[in-house]
Amino acid sequence: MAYKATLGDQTYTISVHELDEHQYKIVIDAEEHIIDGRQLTGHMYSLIVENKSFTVDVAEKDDEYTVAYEGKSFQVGVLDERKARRGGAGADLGGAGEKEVCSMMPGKVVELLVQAGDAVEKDQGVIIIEAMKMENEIRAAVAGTVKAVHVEAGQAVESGELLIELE
Amino acid sequence: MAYKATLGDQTYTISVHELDEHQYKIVIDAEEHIIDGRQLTGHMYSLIVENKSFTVDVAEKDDEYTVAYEGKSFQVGVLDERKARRGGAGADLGGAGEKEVCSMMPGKVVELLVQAGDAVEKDQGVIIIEAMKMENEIRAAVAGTVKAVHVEAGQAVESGELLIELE
Amino acid sequence: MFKRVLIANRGEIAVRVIRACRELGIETVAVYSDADRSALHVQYADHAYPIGPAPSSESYLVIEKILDVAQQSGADAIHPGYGFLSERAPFSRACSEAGITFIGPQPEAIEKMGDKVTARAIMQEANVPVVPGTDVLGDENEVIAAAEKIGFPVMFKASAGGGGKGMRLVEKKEDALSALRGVRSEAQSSFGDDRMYMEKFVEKPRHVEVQVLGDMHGNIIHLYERECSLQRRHQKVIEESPSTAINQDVREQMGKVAVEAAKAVNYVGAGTVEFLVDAQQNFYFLEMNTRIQVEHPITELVTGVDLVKAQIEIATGEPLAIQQPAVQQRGWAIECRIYAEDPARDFFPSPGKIQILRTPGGYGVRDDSGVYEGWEVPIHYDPMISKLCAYGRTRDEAIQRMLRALQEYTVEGIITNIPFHRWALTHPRFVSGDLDTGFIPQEYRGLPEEEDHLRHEIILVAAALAAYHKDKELAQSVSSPQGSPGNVSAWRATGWREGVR
Amino acid sequence: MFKRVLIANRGEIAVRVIRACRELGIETVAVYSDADRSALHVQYADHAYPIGPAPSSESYLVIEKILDVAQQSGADAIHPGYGFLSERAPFSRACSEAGITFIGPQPEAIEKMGDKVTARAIMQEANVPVVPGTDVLGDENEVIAAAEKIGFPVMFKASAGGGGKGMRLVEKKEDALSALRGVRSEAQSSFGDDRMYMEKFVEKPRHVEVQVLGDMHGNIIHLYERECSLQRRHQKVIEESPSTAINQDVREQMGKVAVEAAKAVNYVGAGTVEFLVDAQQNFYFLEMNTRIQVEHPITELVTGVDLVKAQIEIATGEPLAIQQPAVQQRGWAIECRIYAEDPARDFFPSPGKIQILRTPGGYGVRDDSGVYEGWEVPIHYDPMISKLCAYGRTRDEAIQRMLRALQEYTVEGIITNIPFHRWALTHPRFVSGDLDTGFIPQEYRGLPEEEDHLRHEIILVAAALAAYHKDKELAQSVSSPQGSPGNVSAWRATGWREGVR
Repeated sequence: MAYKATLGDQTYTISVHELDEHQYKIVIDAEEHIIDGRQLTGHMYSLIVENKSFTVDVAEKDDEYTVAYEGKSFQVGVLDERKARRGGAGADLGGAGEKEVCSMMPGKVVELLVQAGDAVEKDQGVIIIEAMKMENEIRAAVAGTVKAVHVEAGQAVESGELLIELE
Repeated sequence: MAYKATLGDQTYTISVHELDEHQYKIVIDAEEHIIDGRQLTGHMYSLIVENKSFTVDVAEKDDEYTVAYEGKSFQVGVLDERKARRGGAGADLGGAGEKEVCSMMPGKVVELLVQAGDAVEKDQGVIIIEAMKMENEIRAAVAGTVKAVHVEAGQAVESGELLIELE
Repeated sequence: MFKRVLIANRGEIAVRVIRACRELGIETVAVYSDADRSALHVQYADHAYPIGPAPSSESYLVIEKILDVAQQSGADAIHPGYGFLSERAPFSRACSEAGITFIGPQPEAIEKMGDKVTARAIMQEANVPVVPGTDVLGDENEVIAAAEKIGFPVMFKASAGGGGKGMRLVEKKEDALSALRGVRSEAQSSFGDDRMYMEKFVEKPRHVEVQVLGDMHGNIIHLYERECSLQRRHQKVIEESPSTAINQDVREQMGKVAVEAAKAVNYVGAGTVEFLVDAQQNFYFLEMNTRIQVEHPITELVTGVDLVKAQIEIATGEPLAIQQPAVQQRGWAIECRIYAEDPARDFFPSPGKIQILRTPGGYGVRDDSGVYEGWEVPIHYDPMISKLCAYGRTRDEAIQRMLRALQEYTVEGIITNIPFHRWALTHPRFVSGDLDTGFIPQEYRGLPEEEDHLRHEIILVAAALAAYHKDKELAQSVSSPQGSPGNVSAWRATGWREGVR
Repeated sequence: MFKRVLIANRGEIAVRVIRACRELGIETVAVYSDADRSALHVQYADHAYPIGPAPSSESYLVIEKILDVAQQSGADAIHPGYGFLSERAPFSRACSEAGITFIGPQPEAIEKMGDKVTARAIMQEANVPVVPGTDVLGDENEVIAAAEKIGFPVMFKASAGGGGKGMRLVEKKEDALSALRGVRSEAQSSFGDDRMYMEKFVEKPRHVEVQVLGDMHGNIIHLYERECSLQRRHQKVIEESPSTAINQDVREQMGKVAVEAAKAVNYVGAGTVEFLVDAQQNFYFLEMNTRIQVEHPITELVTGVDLVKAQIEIATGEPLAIQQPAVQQRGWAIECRIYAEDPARDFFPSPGKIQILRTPGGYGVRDDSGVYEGWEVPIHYDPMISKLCAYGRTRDEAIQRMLRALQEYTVEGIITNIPFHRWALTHPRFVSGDLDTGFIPQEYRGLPEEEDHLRHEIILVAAALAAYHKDKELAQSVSSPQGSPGNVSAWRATGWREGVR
């Protein structure tokens, strides 16, 4: 199988060949690796690559893979080549995302620092969310004007919930 | 729902009534208990019964429940009343079981101490199985004559595998 | 000994106290808010009682509810842990009035030490060195005059303050008036008390505190110091014992002074006398915490004394089981507080479901956790999920062991500050012991980018293999819809991803 | 310091050594048999190499394979752990010849201590007390005559024996000839060497051993004793340090004698001098183990010295980092070996898949595990899955802490001896320290039956609730076949039950 994988701002061409039980040849942009890969339990996998031992956790959702290794998580978009040609998920989120101020965590709205119609600068604090006894100021990623405020003070919000739209 | 449950050599009549989310009334042989029961994760459950807190692990297979509590495992056969009237699983294994000598663990046959036709006494060693660097003698549960030997020295055996039949 | 102890707390400290009780043969009573029905401390306790909604102001902080449960459950003592009601004199008093032993100091000691100005005065009386400063100050003119007399920089402090709230550094005269207004309004809103005083600002200060234990028979001992200079927003992040800030002479002297401080309020129970230490190893009384401290485990590791058990034994009226000469520091211990927060994004909190939890083990590693795999860390309480301690014969061994333990520690589903700890413990200033309370703001500029070719390959290999198996599984399920899913490799992971951001 | 160390072992000791290496900044190389590809030590190591089929005679015991991997992987040293090749002089020699450091003593010391008769002679020469006994004996007449001279009861011992094999207690003359034949044939088949000797049988013997460390510069120190009297079939089950068998005078004397014993063979590395102690606190040299011992963690807890790190440092040629006067015992430590065996059924082995594993935490608890949740414990190796240690200021505290930790320790899928440990630690003779090596056969009559009404209720409630939810789930899936299973409570448990017997 051949895939296009995206990690950070790089895209890689990857092919996977099953050689034997638990044995794979994986070619990443022409670089070839022979892998002994085992699922140990749940999301935990052991990979032995050229006699180096790695333990990773892998989870998948909608062609986006989260790989956790040595205390850090990495997002990898993986599409098979046909999908990749059609332009599947993971391509990009479009510029629109930056104009949407979303909550970075579940919590409670403590204070709104702007209202509809206000002009905001890049990095200006627009709303304060409290979670885990800490007040956290969320800032605008771009300059603009507040188009809509979707929450009010005291309201509980989920992680990723849209709080404020800019235009 | 009403059940017949078997624990050890006792049988109990149990009924379960759902009062509210996570709240249950459970009547065991006319003794009533109000339970706050939560599944914490996988097989782990928290029960609060009359303000006493218990953490148990539960697993099920074919109406047999294994409940692990404070380092000990208990087998409970649970049948709903209709099944119980029809006489379902868990009734008993019949006397036949005692005449079958099975391996108590996966391992390797080291030595056969009897052969077909031999008379054996109750508790007489009939076969030696090695597992985990230990040789373990398996004994006959009843007196009888060896009807058949199903394994040979050097052979690997699974837990529960039939080794020797008596008659 | 008590028959049954109620723990008026949650999280790791509740588990810590339950463990101590269990080892003493005492039954335990947990209390839980609606957000904590499935919390670890509820599982560990023998008894468990609900006390109301998630906000602590409606549950863990409500004295009447706690006392009601104590009476219902037949508890004969209450351990308050830290935070919540642990330093509320009215609670200590209400316990006594209800005939229930409060495992902690007498209300008078809590009150005296709880008011910073009173505490300062008592300490001066007892010849405990304090930072040059003032009593409670009145109007603006008086404040300005006092500041000029002491000399800038100075600290404005709320009289009722604590935990980093109601404090402001004033570097020069022009900033004084706005700082004064700020402190007063913060003090009023946070503590309902706008009184303030002023202290000389100690430059490059180090935070060193001394653990004390006092019994009901007038014996007070100290168990040496802990250094807690690594702080962010006045919250401690990494602590160690012994401290690299002081030499053996100062250490012994500081221990004696801490005992004098505790004696000045006839202290009973476990307490901590906090000092500021300057570059010349001068030390000044800062405040006394009249409870068990978050970072008590490192003292236990270095001295071998179980402080929570000592608290309980003291509360039963027993004399101290250990005398001062028998208290010896051996080796070195470090604590890293594991917080559910994102060190790559300004330490934003990261509550949520812990999908994977693997804790480190082996020699010299101690994990005091308040969570378990599968639990959802609630948004309502502080973000500390665990305290990881490493012990070594030397400081270097303790650091290396902690790094090894951090490497073994796996938490997925929520983000933690584990990478921050690795950064801190390998920072040349930390390694050489060159710390002060400004270390993190001065040095931390986000996590270092590790551009590692091998790492990238492993990540890509893992993702590609998982994708390959997903495709294979799909293909098989299409070609044989009746096929048992058990025959297919389960590389395809589900569920955990839900919790990943 | 070494750059890369190969660990010629598996299980918890391999993990233990990997941790020590990591803390020293040394890369690690694991080796694994076909049965161990997914074992914990393979995950923990930096490098991993297969070495053949599951039986250790075809993998972990094959010197050439280990040396091949060492060379391939660029390892500059090999740590043998315990068991396997750890006490094989030819292996130590082969390492030197291959230019790879063997982390352990010189082959000569292994050889001298490996042959019981030679060791005995060397010890007598060095004025180390030995149990009255003989040299290697010849024919039957010589054996009988020797036994009568020493006086029954006597022990017949294989000259090449060890680990409980090739030993027989002979109570009276009539039993001597059949015992002799038994020992000789066992010795021949187990060690390929049927030579035997004889010792006076010490009644109610206690097994007390002293840890020693020697460097390449002639320094040898001891780290006090461990008591290992709790044995079953000559396998240790529970160990503690200090020992209740001896007073402080005897303790110091025993330490000095152990150092003399090690000096007699110019010992380099970590070793253990085992003694038998009788009721009058006379102690007799038994044997010297020329490797790290399974139960080394309790010495680490009591003395604060990392013995595996010390081994590695010694092997690099460094002088001992600690001198004798600095070695002090503080507190008390107990180790319980967690075996995959069924204490209710004559300790039958219980290999299989670990479906649930929850390990204890908190102060004074150390778990050295070789397994993880989801792993299948193989049938090919010994049944020890973990070593659980508890540390306390006093013996009583250590016992209570161990009981608390055992209560927290949950293993499902396989059966373990955890309930046995609870039985032993609460036995009045254990509590009072009245032990000898016959304790288990004398006292253990199976696990006590606990007829507990409340316990039965909880078991029934849990099973009934699970059944109720299963039925509810079934009913819902029948009425709405398209319904998402995610909406249904997942009370119904699967999978784990597979592994339950």
